[in-house]
Amino acid sequence: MAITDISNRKKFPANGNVYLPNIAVIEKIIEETADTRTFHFNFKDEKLREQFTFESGQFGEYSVFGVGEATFCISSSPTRRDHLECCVKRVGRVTNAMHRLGVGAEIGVRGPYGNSFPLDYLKGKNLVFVAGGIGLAPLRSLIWNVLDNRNDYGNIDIIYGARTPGDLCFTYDLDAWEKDSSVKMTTTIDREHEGWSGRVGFVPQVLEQAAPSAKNAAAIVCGPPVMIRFTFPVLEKLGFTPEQMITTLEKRMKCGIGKCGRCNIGDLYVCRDGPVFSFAQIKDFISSEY
Amino acid sequence: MSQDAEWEPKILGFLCRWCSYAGADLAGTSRKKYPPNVRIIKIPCSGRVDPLLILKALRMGFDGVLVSGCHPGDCHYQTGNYRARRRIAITKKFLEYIGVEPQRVQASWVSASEGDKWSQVVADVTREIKEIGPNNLFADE
Amino acid sequence: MYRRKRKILSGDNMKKIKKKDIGKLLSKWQADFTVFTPSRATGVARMEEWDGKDTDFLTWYRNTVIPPKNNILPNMEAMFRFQKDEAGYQLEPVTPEQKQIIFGIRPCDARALTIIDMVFKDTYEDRYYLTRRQNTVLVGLGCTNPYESCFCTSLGIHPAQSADVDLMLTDIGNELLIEEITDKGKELLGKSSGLTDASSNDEDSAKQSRETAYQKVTRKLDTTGIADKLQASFEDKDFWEKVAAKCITCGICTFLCPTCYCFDINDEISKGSGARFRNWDSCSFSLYTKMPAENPREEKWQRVRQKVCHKYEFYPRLFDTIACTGCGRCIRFCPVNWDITQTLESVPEHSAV
Amino acid sequence: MNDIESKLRTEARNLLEQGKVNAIIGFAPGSLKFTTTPLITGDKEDTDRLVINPFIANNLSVFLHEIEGPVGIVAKGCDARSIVSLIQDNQLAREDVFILGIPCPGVIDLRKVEKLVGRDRDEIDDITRDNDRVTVAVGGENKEFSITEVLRDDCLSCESPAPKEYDLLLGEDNVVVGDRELSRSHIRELESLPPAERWEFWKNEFSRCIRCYACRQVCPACFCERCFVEESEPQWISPLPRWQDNLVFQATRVIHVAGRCVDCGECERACPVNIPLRSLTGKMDEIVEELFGYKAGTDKDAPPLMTAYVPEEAEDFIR
Repeated sequence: MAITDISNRKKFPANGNVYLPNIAVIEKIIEETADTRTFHFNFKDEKLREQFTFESGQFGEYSVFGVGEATFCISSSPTRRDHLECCVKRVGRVTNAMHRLGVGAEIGVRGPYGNSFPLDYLKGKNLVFVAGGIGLAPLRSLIWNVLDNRNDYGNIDIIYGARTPGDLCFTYDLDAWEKDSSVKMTTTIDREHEGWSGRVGFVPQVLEQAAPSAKNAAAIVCGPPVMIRFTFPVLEKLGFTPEQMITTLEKRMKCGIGKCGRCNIGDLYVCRDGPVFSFAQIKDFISSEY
Repeated sequence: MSQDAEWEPKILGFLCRWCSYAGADLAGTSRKKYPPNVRIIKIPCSGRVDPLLILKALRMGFDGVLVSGCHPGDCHYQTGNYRARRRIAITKKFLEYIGVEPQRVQASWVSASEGDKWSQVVADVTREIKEIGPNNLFADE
Repeated sequence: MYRRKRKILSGDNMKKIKKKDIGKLLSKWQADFTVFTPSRATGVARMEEWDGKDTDFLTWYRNTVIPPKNNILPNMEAMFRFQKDEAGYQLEPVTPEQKQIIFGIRPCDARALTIIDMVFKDTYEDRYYLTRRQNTVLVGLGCTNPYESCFCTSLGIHPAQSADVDLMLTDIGNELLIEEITDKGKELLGKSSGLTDASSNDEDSAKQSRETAYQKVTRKLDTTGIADKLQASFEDKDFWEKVAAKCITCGICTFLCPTCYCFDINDEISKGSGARFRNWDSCSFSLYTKMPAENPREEKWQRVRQKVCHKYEFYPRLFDTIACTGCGRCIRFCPVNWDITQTLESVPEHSAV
Repeated sequence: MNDIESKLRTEARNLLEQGKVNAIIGFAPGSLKFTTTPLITGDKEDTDRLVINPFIANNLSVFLHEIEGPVGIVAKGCDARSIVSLIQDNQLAREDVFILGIPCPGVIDLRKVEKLVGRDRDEIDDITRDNDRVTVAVGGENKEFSITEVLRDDCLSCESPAPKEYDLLLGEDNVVVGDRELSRSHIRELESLPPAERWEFWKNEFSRCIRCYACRQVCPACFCERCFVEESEPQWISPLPRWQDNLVFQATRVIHVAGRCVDCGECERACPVNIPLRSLTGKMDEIVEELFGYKAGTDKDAPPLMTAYVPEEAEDFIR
């Protein structure tokens, strides 16, 4: 599996100038947590709306004109074409500006960029999704993608955690997956919290207890770097090979297309060669630059 | 140009909340008449005024900046206005050296009871800045 | 090592021009092009629009401080303008249309453009860079007096020969010998005046002049196996900390580097309309990779490592060429005399990974 | 090898051997002609590479915050003033630094030499100094200059070439070879211009600024963990290298280091595009001295300029 193969990469379908965003309109805003919102949006140009395709795991560059651009994954599933979604945590200049926007506001969107989760490789396998906090956003695209093609995959385990109940994103999805008998859903929070009767414990620990089998399985991991760092050893203990562990990385990006230079880990550019990597590809770098 | 006659300076005022802001408030409630050219930003203390704020205001195109705080000895935080005094002194001198008209950087001590003084300060500052004309320092030809 | 095949030119199409006629030639070219020449008019040596008179640079010019990449990838350029009206945002791309000649570019800096072409062509074409590049004719001028900090010959570059330009000039005393390197150069030559045919004597003196220049580049760097050595030393924190100790993490080496192409993207707005720009950025700055919660290159040794490895390990792996041309600017202008050749020579031998 | 140099090597070695310092910061020979390079080392063998010559340009105190003390540092007069200033600002504890004071005879300004002989530094064969005369050998010819023609401007106006604050002074407190007026002549020249022309001058100068931030990075007084130019919420100045923002950056920087700037001149030397930054910092030093009688880096027990006040201070500019 060559996750970083860029030869068949889908290119931005518009106007030949990769830096020129397309205008999209915000259609709905969901308050996920105190500092995180999901934006539902659609391209203004009807034709583009139809032409635009992407795959789970890809990302876009989002503009608030006059403020700048920021990178977010597309958190909706390509199997649900009604609109696109991105999930934005308020952390800086552009994300603050995004949060100031209301329904009907226009943003710029470039993309889709980057590679995607290797569906061909995942098909027929048991899937273990491990996510923390806003790290569920990219996995969510894949989870819905998989659920919409449920017969193509084996067992599905989802382990999702956040610091507090208030930090859990996509609770409407969590409810839906909870109810889905074909999914084994585990939600956890880091520490005891008033009013929380569910699972308590850090994601890697909960994963270790859940102990999903590595046989014919793949683990897809996304969350804060510290969670990812502790999750890989647990997966290794459970018998997952580095090739069976897949993650999607976050780096500071500007161009999204391998030019501006900042998102590299060694000679891999997260925007161009990723953001989806197998642990086998990044394990040499994981201690120092990741 | 005829526009010049109509031109009114835009002045940014940084007013300490304890004295000058209250003084300006008093000027308002006692219906003093004075020019409307100063846009006011309330700050906790004149000691809060980083020279960067003054430069930023000029860069943004304000024609002048006015920092106003409590009289010496009256600072709510004991020494904030003394520190402001040093900062404004060097900023003013330095900006003058690089070619900024000294009138563009102004300072005053106005207490909470000095509504009259506030209206006078604003009138004087506005007049002085009007005399030197618009801030074209950062304009690109 | 990356090399371009040199076109073999037969002697009889070689031309030459008297140095005193260069002004006339540049004037002629100005009819069709914006002509850039080395200039100190702004207070620092760089490629500036020719003023129509001054050809003094033929005597003082060794190389510019600001590399000619600035004329293809400017330190600040507008990418598009935007405006908001009742119908929403309207975007208007800015296209670099100016046809330009860079007169006097050195072989190292011309190679640098060939090198960074690769990244701007890769996967997604960068219209801004590539359009400027297509609209630019490079007229190379061979070095006669390389700096003490130059080490181009160690990177397979000849200080007075180049296949990376369109026309190549060689100093033969009172005249400059002109070689056609590309069709673009040939076309430009067709629009030229004041040229005479070069004799075989001229070619001999050109050869001599080139040879002398080559010998003058005395700083040497052995690049054999450097990528593998760097890879093996990547995790050698002690080494990198030692190498980075005196670095003050300013942006001089990267901004003045002819192959450093990294950029930032920023918006400017006033009263509802504005523009998006890109401007040079540097891996020396900690903000460059800073994310809200983490920074993969927070420490300066990590940033120094990135700079060195990008040029001598990552770029060769991606594009089969070292992203350094030995122009020596990073050594010459470094406030602490951080010397990349010393760093590369001191990379420890680790067993291969 | 001169006396001071050999003494320095012995002392530096002793400090490391006796465990009195974790590291030595000094100068080693540079890789280019007439340059030295900072040497930061904990290895006593490296002390044999320490040099003292007329090209010890860097203000080494800029490295102090990076190394866990105690650290031995080679300090010229200006470097020692920076150290004092850092102590005043609580950036450094006196006991964490062992100052190896160098009575500095002045540092030669290579840009001045280049200008005088019309050649680049690497084309010059030799520069030798004999008291007040400097001989530059270039193209088989010896050119003689007076020391005041080739010393850095900041050296010309230096009032304490030998450190006042030190743990060990290597050599005699030397005579000041100064020409304060000469070193400030550019400032006087600018002051004689009308305001609009002064502004025009700086506008032109900052039009070529590339925002490499070398001026800030070489400056020991610029010790903020995060500089205002890097703030993004709010963004105080545009990251684009426009002359307007370049000028606001530099003007603010100069004001921010008022009372901390010891006139080491490093910002100007580091600037790759030749902006005469010392004509800004030097003026600020004058302002500070004129208004408050304050000289940066001269009294480690004095409060920093901007935290102090005298109630009766002049305030004729305040309404």
